[in-house]
Amino acid sequence: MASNKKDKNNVGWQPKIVAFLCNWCSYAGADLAGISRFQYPPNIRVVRVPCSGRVSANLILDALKSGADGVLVSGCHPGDCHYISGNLYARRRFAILKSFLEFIGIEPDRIHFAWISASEGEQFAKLVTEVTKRVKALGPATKLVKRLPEV
Amino acid sequence: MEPLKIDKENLKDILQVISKDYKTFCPQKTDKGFRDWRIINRDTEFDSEFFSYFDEVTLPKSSIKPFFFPQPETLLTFNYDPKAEDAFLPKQCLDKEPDKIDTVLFGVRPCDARSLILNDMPFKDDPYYNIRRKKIFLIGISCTKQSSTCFCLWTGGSPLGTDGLDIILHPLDDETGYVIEFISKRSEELKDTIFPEKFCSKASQSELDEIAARKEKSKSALKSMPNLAEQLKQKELMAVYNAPFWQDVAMSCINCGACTFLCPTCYCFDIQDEVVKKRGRRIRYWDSCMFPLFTQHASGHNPRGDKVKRVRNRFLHKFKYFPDRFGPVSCVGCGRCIKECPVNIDIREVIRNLLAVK
Amino acid sequence: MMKENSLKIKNPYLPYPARIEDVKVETEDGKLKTFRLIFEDDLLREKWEHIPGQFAMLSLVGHGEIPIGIASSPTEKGYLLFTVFRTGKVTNALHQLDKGARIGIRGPLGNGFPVKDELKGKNIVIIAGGFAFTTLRATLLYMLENRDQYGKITVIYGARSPGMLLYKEELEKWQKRDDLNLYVTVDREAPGWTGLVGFVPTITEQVSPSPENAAALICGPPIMIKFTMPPLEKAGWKDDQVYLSLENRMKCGIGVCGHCNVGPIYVCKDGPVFKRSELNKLPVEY
Amino acid sequence: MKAFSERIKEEAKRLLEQKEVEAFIGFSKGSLPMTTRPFVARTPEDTEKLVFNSFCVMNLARYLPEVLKSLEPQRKPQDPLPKGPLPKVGILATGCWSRNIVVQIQENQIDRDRVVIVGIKGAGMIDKRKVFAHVGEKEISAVEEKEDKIIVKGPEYEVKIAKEDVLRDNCQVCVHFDPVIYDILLEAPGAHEREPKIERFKQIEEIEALSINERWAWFTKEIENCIRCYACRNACPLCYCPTCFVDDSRPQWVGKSIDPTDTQIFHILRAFHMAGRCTDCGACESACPMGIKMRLLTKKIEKDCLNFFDTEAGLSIDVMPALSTYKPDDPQDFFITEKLFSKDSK
Repeated sequence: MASNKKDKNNVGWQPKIVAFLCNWCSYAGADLAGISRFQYPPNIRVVRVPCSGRVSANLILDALKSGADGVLVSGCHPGDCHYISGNLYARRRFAILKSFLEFIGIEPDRIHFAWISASEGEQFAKLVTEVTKRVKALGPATKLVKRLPEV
Repeated sequence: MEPLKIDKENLKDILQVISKDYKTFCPQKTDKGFRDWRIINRDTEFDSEFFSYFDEVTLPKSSIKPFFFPQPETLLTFNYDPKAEDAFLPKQCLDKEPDKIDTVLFGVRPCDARSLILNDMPFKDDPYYNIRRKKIFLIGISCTKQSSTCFCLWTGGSPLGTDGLDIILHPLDDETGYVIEFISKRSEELKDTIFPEKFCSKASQSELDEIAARKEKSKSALKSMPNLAEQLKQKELMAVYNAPFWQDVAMSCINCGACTFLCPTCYCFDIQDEVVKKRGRRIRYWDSCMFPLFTQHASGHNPRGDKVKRVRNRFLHKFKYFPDRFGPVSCVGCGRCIKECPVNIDIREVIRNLLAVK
Repeated sequence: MMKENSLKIKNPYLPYPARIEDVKVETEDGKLKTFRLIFEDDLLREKWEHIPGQFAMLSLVGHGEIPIGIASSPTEKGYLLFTVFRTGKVTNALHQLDKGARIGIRGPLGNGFPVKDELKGKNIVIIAGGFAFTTLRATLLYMLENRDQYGKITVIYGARSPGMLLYKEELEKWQKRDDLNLYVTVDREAPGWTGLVGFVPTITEQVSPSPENAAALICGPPIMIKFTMPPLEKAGWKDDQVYLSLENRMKCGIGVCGHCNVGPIYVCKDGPVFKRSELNKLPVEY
Repeated sequence: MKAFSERIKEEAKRLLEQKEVEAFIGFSKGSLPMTTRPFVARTPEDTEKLVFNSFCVMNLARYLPEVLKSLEPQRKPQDPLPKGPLPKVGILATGCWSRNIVVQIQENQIDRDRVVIVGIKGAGMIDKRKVFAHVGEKEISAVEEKEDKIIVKGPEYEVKIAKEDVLRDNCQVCVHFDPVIYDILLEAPGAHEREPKIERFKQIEEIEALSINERWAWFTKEIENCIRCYACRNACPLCYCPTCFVDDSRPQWVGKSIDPTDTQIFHILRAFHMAGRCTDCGACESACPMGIKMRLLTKKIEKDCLNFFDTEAGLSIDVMPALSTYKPDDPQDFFITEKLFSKDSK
């Protein structure tokens, strides 16, 4: 894992990244990455979903609210969706959501979307490495994170 | 206790004195254009804009309700770590110095102040509310003009009313200053600290006469008003409940909570738990009988599932259920709901309709 | 009004900590469980008093609070019983708890059945359907413990099927008593069931309890109550002899929050037990 | 404007008299200056109460499903609709409202055959807050409306204000003035040859030009006064979910008090749920008692929908809302995998 200069500011801090992976492609891709022993940072927490089309804005925001430093959503490549078009609907939704969250001031590198097929174990490892690097560079999430007031 | 007089120019000094010792709030212009309760601190600009409030008729956007019934109020805290010794053990969070005044509201209108007297009734045994009542000191300002949505006299209030206030300022007709009337016992104790002699003088007889005459006038105005609470108490419950006009009132209602949340005397709440990581708290937050979920059972059954039932409940609570239970109507006539209702439901029309029910 | 030191003020929102001593699955579908709770505070365990028909707020911090009728009789000392139907957020969480878990209790709340005044000396008819039997169990048990204070006691209790009956062991015990007329019925014939078959209203009509010097305590689904009234009326019952227990959404339990009002009354504070004659004067918002 | 109200009365009266509709959704006079009240006329006599002016800021489409339902015979949710034609409802519709009706039809909330739309080529509505600001927040006792101006009277003053200067923000940037779907078309005074006053996405571009932290500061500041009364949600003709995400308890997406994060997430999700559906009618903003400009959120999404997918909400019944459809070649350059594996992909 490449060392990151930002670490100086947040000594010992490791980002937590919630990864919503579709059951049919990306989750299998992650599995393959594991079986093939491709190394990638241990910062992701995988949530297996039936389809990237299942991932609503609610889920992504809930992850951020609960303190995730980054969110990764990955599904089948266009044309490969188990449900034919779930990922294509999702693509539109993510396009709007990503642009919208940037608009209100959420760092673009907090939220990532990806296509990973079941055979792309190596790519999955690369993807997670890249996403982790980018989220790390941003430091801990502060926006949209729910905190309870001190009493 | 003898009333004092303060010159207009000295209001600023007084506010500086008070805000040194207490968290002091005053209706101020916000960047949204309206006036609302904001704290007085170093950044506060005491310009003509600031002081125009004391000569205007505009009410602050929010009532003083949030100070006494905050949104939200933390009722309890608890440790949500199952391994901890005190896991899931609720702990109450009540103020450590419940008797110490720490906040001053400056410029409370009589209608808003009177809402406290009404809210005291249901919250009689509520420690959170009662502690805030003791910690907050109210300095009011009587109204010399009325806005088109004001109707405090209807509900038994008065533009010069002192209910709920510790101190009231009465603007003088010549616009030179204000007569300070001390109302509560605790205001006498605090008199020298918050209205120090160097900024105040004894009110002259003519000034006192002016205010007395004004009070007399308002008293006779109040007398000429029908006693809403008494009249409504005499109405038969099911007759007002089944009155046909509710359908018309409810038609345009969009069931938002704007009226209830801005209302100084709407006090319905919900209780919910929040957990973040291993810390948790139980909060009480504003709820509104306008929302369908307000009455919905876990089974899905909803006693007030129809819009008309919810709209009717809000008004009947104010004008029938509350008077039947506590005496007065639960409305102070501030007119916020009329002003802010997105679909112009006018509570005064509802009152007229209610009074017309045989 | 505010003389006492506030830190000593009783806080009606603060639950008493308690532990689950036992959990019993009551029905064959597993959706009803009876929780036996013990206060952590010894003194409270001794001093606790309630009236049959009252309820308490069960508090699961992190999930919320739910109003549940107290199923144990005041004569059962040292513990409280609550029979809970799994249906919402809090009850789901509660059903997952096991022996030893900590929960909170706020109460007792509400008025309860007037077992110590109006009902004394009367013939009692208890009519219950489904899992609404809980506070009536408390009432029945209380009356059996103070048997000499009441006249004839008749109980009609129905459930969908034998497996859906609550408190089965106790029902068997009560069947054997000769100072109690117990009619247990199920909606449809079931293998192995030798008791009564038929809906509660039908059985009520057959039993046709006498209204003379009597009071009826009825708890059950709205549809059951609706159809049980005609046979009672036919038998000469008046509305002020009939006691019903309402349930509305409740939050504070002390008549403030506004959720449970039926017209000017609060179910949590003025109820949950009402005479039918009182309800007739109110809007049907329950 | 009075004459135009008369025109509307006439149409509504005719529709009710001829039994073409059983109810007509319009506006009646409000109890305060610059207010109107949504109103359902059910008899020809009722139509006397109808008015129309530049203060009709509530979106009438919001009431359409509700009023249609009220005319259906009572039935349980699971029971089928009765056979035969059901009673019809008449409704006024300006450009944006008519587009809401289109979306309602597309989303199966209403049946086109049961609605008689009286389309209005409108001249835009006035923001009463702007009027109040114009007169220095002074008391207003009466407002009279003329062709292109309003005359505002207070206790001790009278001013004329050009309508143009106090039009609602959304009306100033409006480009689709005319109803897209109607059975009868009327033209309001001042609607002839109307043009956008301000470039459509100017406000959005100004915000986009800010730095990320400035945008966050803008967003958090804009909604900090929110009291969570849900007037914005409830005023919207397209917010009809039986259970709103705000009210879900399992899981609970947002806390219910005014915690900043909860309020932020509420506004983000509310706006996002409008994606590809919002017609910028401005009802949310007009309804908000706290003066929050939540329209800027939906406007941004409107801009993106247009740029990314070349669609706008409700312009035609045949073009589905942006997020209810897709194209194989929709943009996906924002996908991290696109850049990461651009050379060695697949």
